[in-house]
Amino acid sequence: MSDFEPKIVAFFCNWCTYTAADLAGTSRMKYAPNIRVIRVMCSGRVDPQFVLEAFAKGADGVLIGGCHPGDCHYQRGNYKARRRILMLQRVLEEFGIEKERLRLEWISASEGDKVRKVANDMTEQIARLGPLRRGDEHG
Amino acid sequence: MSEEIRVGVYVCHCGSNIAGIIDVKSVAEEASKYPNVVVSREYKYMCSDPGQALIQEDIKQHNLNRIVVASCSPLLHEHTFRNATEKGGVNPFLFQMVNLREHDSWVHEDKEKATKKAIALVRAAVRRVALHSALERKEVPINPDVLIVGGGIAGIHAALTLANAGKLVYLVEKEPTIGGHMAKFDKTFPTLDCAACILTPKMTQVRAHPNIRLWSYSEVAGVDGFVGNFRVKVKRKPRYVDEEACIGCLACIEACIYKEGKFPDEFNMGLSKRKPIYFPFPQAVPQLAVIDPETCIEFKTGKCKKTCVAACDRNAIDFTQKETIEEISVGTIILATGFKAFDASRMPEYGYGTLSNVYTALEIERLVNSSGPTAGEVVLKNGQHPKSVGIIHCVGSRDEKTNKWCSRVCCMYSLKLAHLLREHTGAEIYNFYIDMRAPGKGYEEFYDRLLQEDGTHFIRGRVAEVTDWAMTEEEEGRLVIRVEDTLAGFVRRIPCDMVVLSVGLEPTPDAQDVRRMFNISCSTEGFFLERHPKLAPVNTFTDGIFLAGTCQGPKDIPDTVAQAGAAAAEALALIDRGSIELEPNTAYVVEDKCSGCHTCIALCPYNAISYDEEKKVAQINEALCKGCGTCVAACPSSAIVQRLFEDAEILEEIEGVLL
Amino acid sequence: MKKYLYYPGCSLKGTGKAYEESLIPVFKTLDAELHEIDDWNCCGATAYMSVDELKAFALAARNLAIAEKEGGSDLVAPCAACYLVLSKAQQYMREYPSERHEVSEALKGVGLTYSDTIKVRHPLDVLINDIGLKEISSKVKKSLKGLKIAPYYGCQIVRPYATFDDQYNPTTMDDLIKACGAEVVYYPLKTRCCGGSLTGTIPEVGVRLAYILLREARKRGADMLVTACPLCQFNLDGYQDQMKRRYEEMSMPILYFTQILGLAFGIPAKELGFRRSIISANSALDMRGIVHV
Amino acid sequence: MSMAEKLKLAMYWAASCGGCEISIVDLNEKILDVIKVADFVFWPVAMDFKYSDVEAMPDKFIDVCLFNGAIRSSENEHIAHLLRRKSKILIAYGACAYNGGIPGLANITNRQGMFDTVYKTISTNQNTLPKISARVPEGELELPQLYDTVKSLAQVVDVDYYVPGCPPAPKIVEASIDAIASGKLPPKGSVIGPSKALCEECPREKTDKKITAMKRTFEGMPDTKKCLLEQGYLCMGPATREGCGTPCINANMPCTGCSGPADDVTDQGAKMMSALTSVLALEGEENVSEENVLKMIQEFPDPMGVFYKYTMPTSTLKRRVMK
Repeated sequence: MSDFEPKIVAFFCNWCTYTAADLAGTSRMKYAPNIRVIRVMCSGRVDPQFVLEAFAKGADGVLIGGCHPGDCHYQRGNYKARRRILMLQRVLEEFGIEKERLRLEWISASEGDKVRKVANDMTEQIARLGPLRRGDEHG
Repeated sequence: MSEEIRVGVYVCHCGSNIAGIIDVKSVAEEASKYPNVVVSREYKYMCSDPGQALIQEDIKQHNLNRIVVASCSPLLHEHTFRNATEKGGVNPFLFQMVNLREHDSWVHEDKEKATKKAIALVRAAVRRVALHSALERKEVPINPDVLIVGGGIAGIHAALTLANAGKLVYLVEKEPTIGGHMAKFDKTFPTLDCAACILTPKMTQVRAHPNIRLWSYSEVAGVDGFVGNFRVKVKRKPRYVDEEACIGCLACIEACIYKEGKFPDEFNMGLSKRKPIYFPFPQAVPQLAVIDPETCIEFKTGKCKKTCVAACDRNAIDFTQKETIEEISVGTIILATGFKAFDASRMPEYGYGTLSNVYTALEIERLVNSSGPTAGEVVLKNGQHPKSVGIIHCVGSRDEKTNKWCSRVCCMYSLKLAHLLREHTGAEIYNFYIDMRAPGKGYEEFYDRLLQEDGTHFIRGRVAEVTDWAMTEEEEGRLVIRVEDTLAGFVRRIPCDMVVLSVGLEPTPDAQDVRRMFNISCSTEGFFLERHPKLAPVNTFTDGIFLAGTCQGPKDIPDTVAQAGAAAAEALALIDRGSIELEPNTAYVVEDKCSGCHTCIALCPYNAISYDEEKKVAQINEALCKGCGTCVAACPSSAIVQRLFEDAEILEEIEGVLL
Repeated sequence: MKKYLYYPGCSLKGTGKAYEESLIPVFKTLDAELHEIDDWNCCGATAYMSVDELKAFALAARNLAIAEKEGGSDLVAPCAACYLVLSKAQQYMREYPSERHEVSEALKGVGLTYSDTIKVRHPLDVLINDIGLKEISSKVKKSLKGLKIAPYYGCQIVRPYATFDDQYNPTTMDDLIKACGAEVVYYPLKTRCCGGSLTGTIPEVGVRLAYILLREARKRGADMLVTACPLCQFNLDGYQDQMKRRYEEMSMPILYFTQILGLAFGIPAKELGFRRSIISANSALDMRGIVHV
Repeated sequence: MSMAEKLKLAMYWAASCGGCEISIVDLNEKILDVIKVADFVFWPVAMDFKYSDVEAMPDKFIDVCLFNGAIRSSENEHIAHLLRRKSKILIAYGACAYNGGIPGLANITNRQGMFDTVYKTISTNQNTLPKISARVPEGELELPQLYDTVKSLAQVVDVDYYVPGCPPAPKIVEASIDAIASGKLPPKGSVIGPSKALCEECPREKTDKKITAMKRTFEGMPDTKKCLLEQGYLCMGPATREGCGTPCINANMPCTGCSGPADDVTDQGAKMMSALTSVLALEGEENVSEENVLKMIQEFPDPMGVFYKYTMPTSTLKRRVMK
């Protein structure tokens, strides 16, 4: 593996996944330092523009973490997130960006270990895909 | 924004928790180079008084108008630092927190990379905070009434504490009587005082208390609203006996056409029989008879003589009773829904349900109890007294295949039962344990005492099986416990007449439904999740909902009562404050951008969005808005803004972290 | 008609011939066809497994690959040892990429590939879960009423994989016996060791273990033991003379569950390999007045 | 007024279809008012000019240049720079100049990709490929180079104003002309015309959006009173700038988004995607399985062509990443 360090922007919902990430911390679980978490109140707050902006501004991957279906603190926000992300993945592929670079994970407040697993797994996966080439061909 | 932005950045060492991994000095140095940053410091403990004072002095000296603190999780200390910022004379929302501990130093080992990440996170916060605008704190009043779910010792104790403090308490219990598991116990460890003697007085207090509305045989059917203003639906199951009229004289039960009890008695773990109309147990609260429609002839055939009706001179019996739904409003909720004992038949190797004379600990509690099915006489199925009894610890605990956790009470109650069984029968008692765990006041001493009692033996080893397969004369017709004695270092076969399975504690089967209904979380094993294992053990992630007793995890009676008290105190603290502050992270519509496309309206789970026919734009009722931001993300013309989470702020954060 | 791929393994062609002889007609009666896969080889059990696991898995995988090539998804492996090894090979290939890699390399060598589409099934599993007790009972022509049978499962079909039955108290065979009208003797030793290969290597241990099983069965009034494993059958049946020399005479017939089913379906005993037993079941059957010629 | 005081107008088409030219003719009698106040000093489509005429003009000679069409070739870019230099006010006129427009969809591939499709995958052509230089009797002939990436005008030169639409609607053109004539121009960089989304001026009745299934325009006949999106026809209106006067809607066809995003929206496609998927199968969403959601999204026809029909070059990601 080259010394490529993937940059992954993560949007974690305040109630489940952000809390789970805190739990991973208090439990001193170790995972790849490539994930940078941005806290939102609900995965339903994640605007597709954020994801595209992240890719355009240098992210190699984007991770969205929300409560499991049925567990959303705001009842149904995560269902919107699910539909948006699935559509976005299709569009990304047409933009020539592998859909693996955008990932949606349901991680409940008690699943600190899942945060660790997902962070490591995604970092490894993105590392395999290599750096995201921006769409700025010239000439 | 015309004013000049002046940011102060504070990087916390948190002792070595952060500084041990992250080079805080260089983080602070880097931050000092960013636009708008006027001061950038690192300090040992930002949450300490001097730490907070530091912020306030800087605000005065450098007239800062934005604050960034890079320390631990905002879920832990955001409040602290917002207050510090406000004390310094800056609006508390012109503040941004960076989570360097939980999300960086505690989870990464590579110092260089961890530091780089820290710098990126701080950069993001600095960029973001520049766009923050001053916000009003949002307060909502707290309804002083309290709902307590579950009438075991936890619910009872919490209810009495609150009621004595003059609060109105609704105590909802699913069974016909309160008392829970504790009411079934004979004695309690380590003091061996009788459970009924200490519990029943509290039960009667509940019944008599003017501030307690006791709804037994009832279940919560629905919850909405939020801290301070919950609206709760309670389903009241019909007991077919008029609560007002019945005085608990038992005449109806006497008169039932079943002369003898015929159906397994729940309270005695099925070891005795009851009639279709019955009294859960003599000290039951409320003192009301209840009819079980599953077994009552009138319900099954409609052709019963109804001798019970005739016997009741207060006409309390009413076969026409229907389930009713009561609606109440409360400000706070305490969940005390208790535990379920592990189902021993899940471990067939121990023969529960297939071999006679294999009992669970709860059954033994009833057997040794003088008001139990045998009036306290411990007899085998063949009527004889056991000469030897084996007590198997950790059944359904500390086991990969069933439950991984230690149930915390089994060691001690096994000792208690060992003592009681020895006392009642004089039998040889064998304890089979993995480790003896006696961490509690007087517990180790109690263990010591049992070690001294002759006829009580301790064998360290996990039992492989209980079988009636005899290899020797001595074993014939008895139960054989096969175990590797890990102290003696060989496999032993120990014949016993009676085997007691010390079953562990599990979440109740409906824990997941309850969790969803109250919008709280469960830990992986299924017990309700507390907000913080050390600092907020009775709080949940949902404000205004608290936990008491074993629904949060296995615990003994002293701990349960202590926690119930704590939950009551937390509720009181909220109630007496009179109001609670909410995050001002609500959304609003920018009217001159809204085209009235109606996309957002159906998205709101709280119906906070409506369409203004006059102005032809959407409107958000901020009293109803909970600040999820779903509509903001959905608005196709970016006409909805969420305070504290504005698009521009998040976009800055994105650029910031991408260092 | 249900079709199943069939992997007999060495036992069912040798010491356990009676198993195959009864299995096939029983399945036919139940309108299920067993199609023996072509050119199968040793499952990899016994010596191989202990000497070189990887080679053992390669052997097992070859059989799986052949099954896959022949099409169909369910591979019936009646011998408990085969059932265990094939399942184990599958699990290892799933869990350890390195194993999977080496095994597929080996397979390539003989022009085969395995893409993990085969379900390894034990006849008990198929009978109970695919065909069902209702169907089976409906095929019973001669009830075995009065016959007292101790069901003996042995270790390999429930340990470590308890995929279709309980690990400590398996009951699939019990149900089949009941379906035949016979009486199931409560037999707590149903999964205890039969002596395995120890009967050959350390007889004083192996034979003792086997003896304990039979003694307990007799004590509980069993007329016979019924098993699902050729090795168990062989040990318990074949070493009774040694038991006699070392301990006492048992003369306890040891049959395959398929033989019992066949009998109940009205298939003549001689077509079910009864004659192959060392301890004949005739007297036991006569005693209970069951026609078996 | 005298000739000398008349405004000097220029109009140029780069990568475009000519529709923008037509939009001027579309002014009907209003064109006369234009002629009162302005002379066209450069308008290749309408009158005979040579680039050399433009090069001959002194800098800032042109008062207002209406530049339509995207930048997809060296010629387009060269003229863009030239006209920028010669014009006081440069206006990106129409969807292509503003956001890349339909030609912008070429960013889903690159030059080679396009050549392969156009010249290689057809039977009538034996691999003749366009050359940028050719030998002719007069000597070496240089031809413009086609670019890999289509750009909007503002991505190559500094632009003063934008006029949206494919083509711009007469009332917007009028508004622009009036503004120019009267010198009452909005702040530099603004889009001329109103700033909300199309639903603002859409006459159809709207209720809460809960779309059960998407329809293609050829499926069934839409109710002419009700919101097309609510009927399942993909209408880009909610994410598209108003001002066109809803000609498509009036023809019972859904909006395809030619006017680009409303103010404050950076990515029209992303926003429409978000809005649409939010309300799509909203009813009983909690009971829909993961697989069914996936299926529903997979079946959605041509997301790129729908969401980014006119704005791919100015979208956040601008073009496809070629492997």
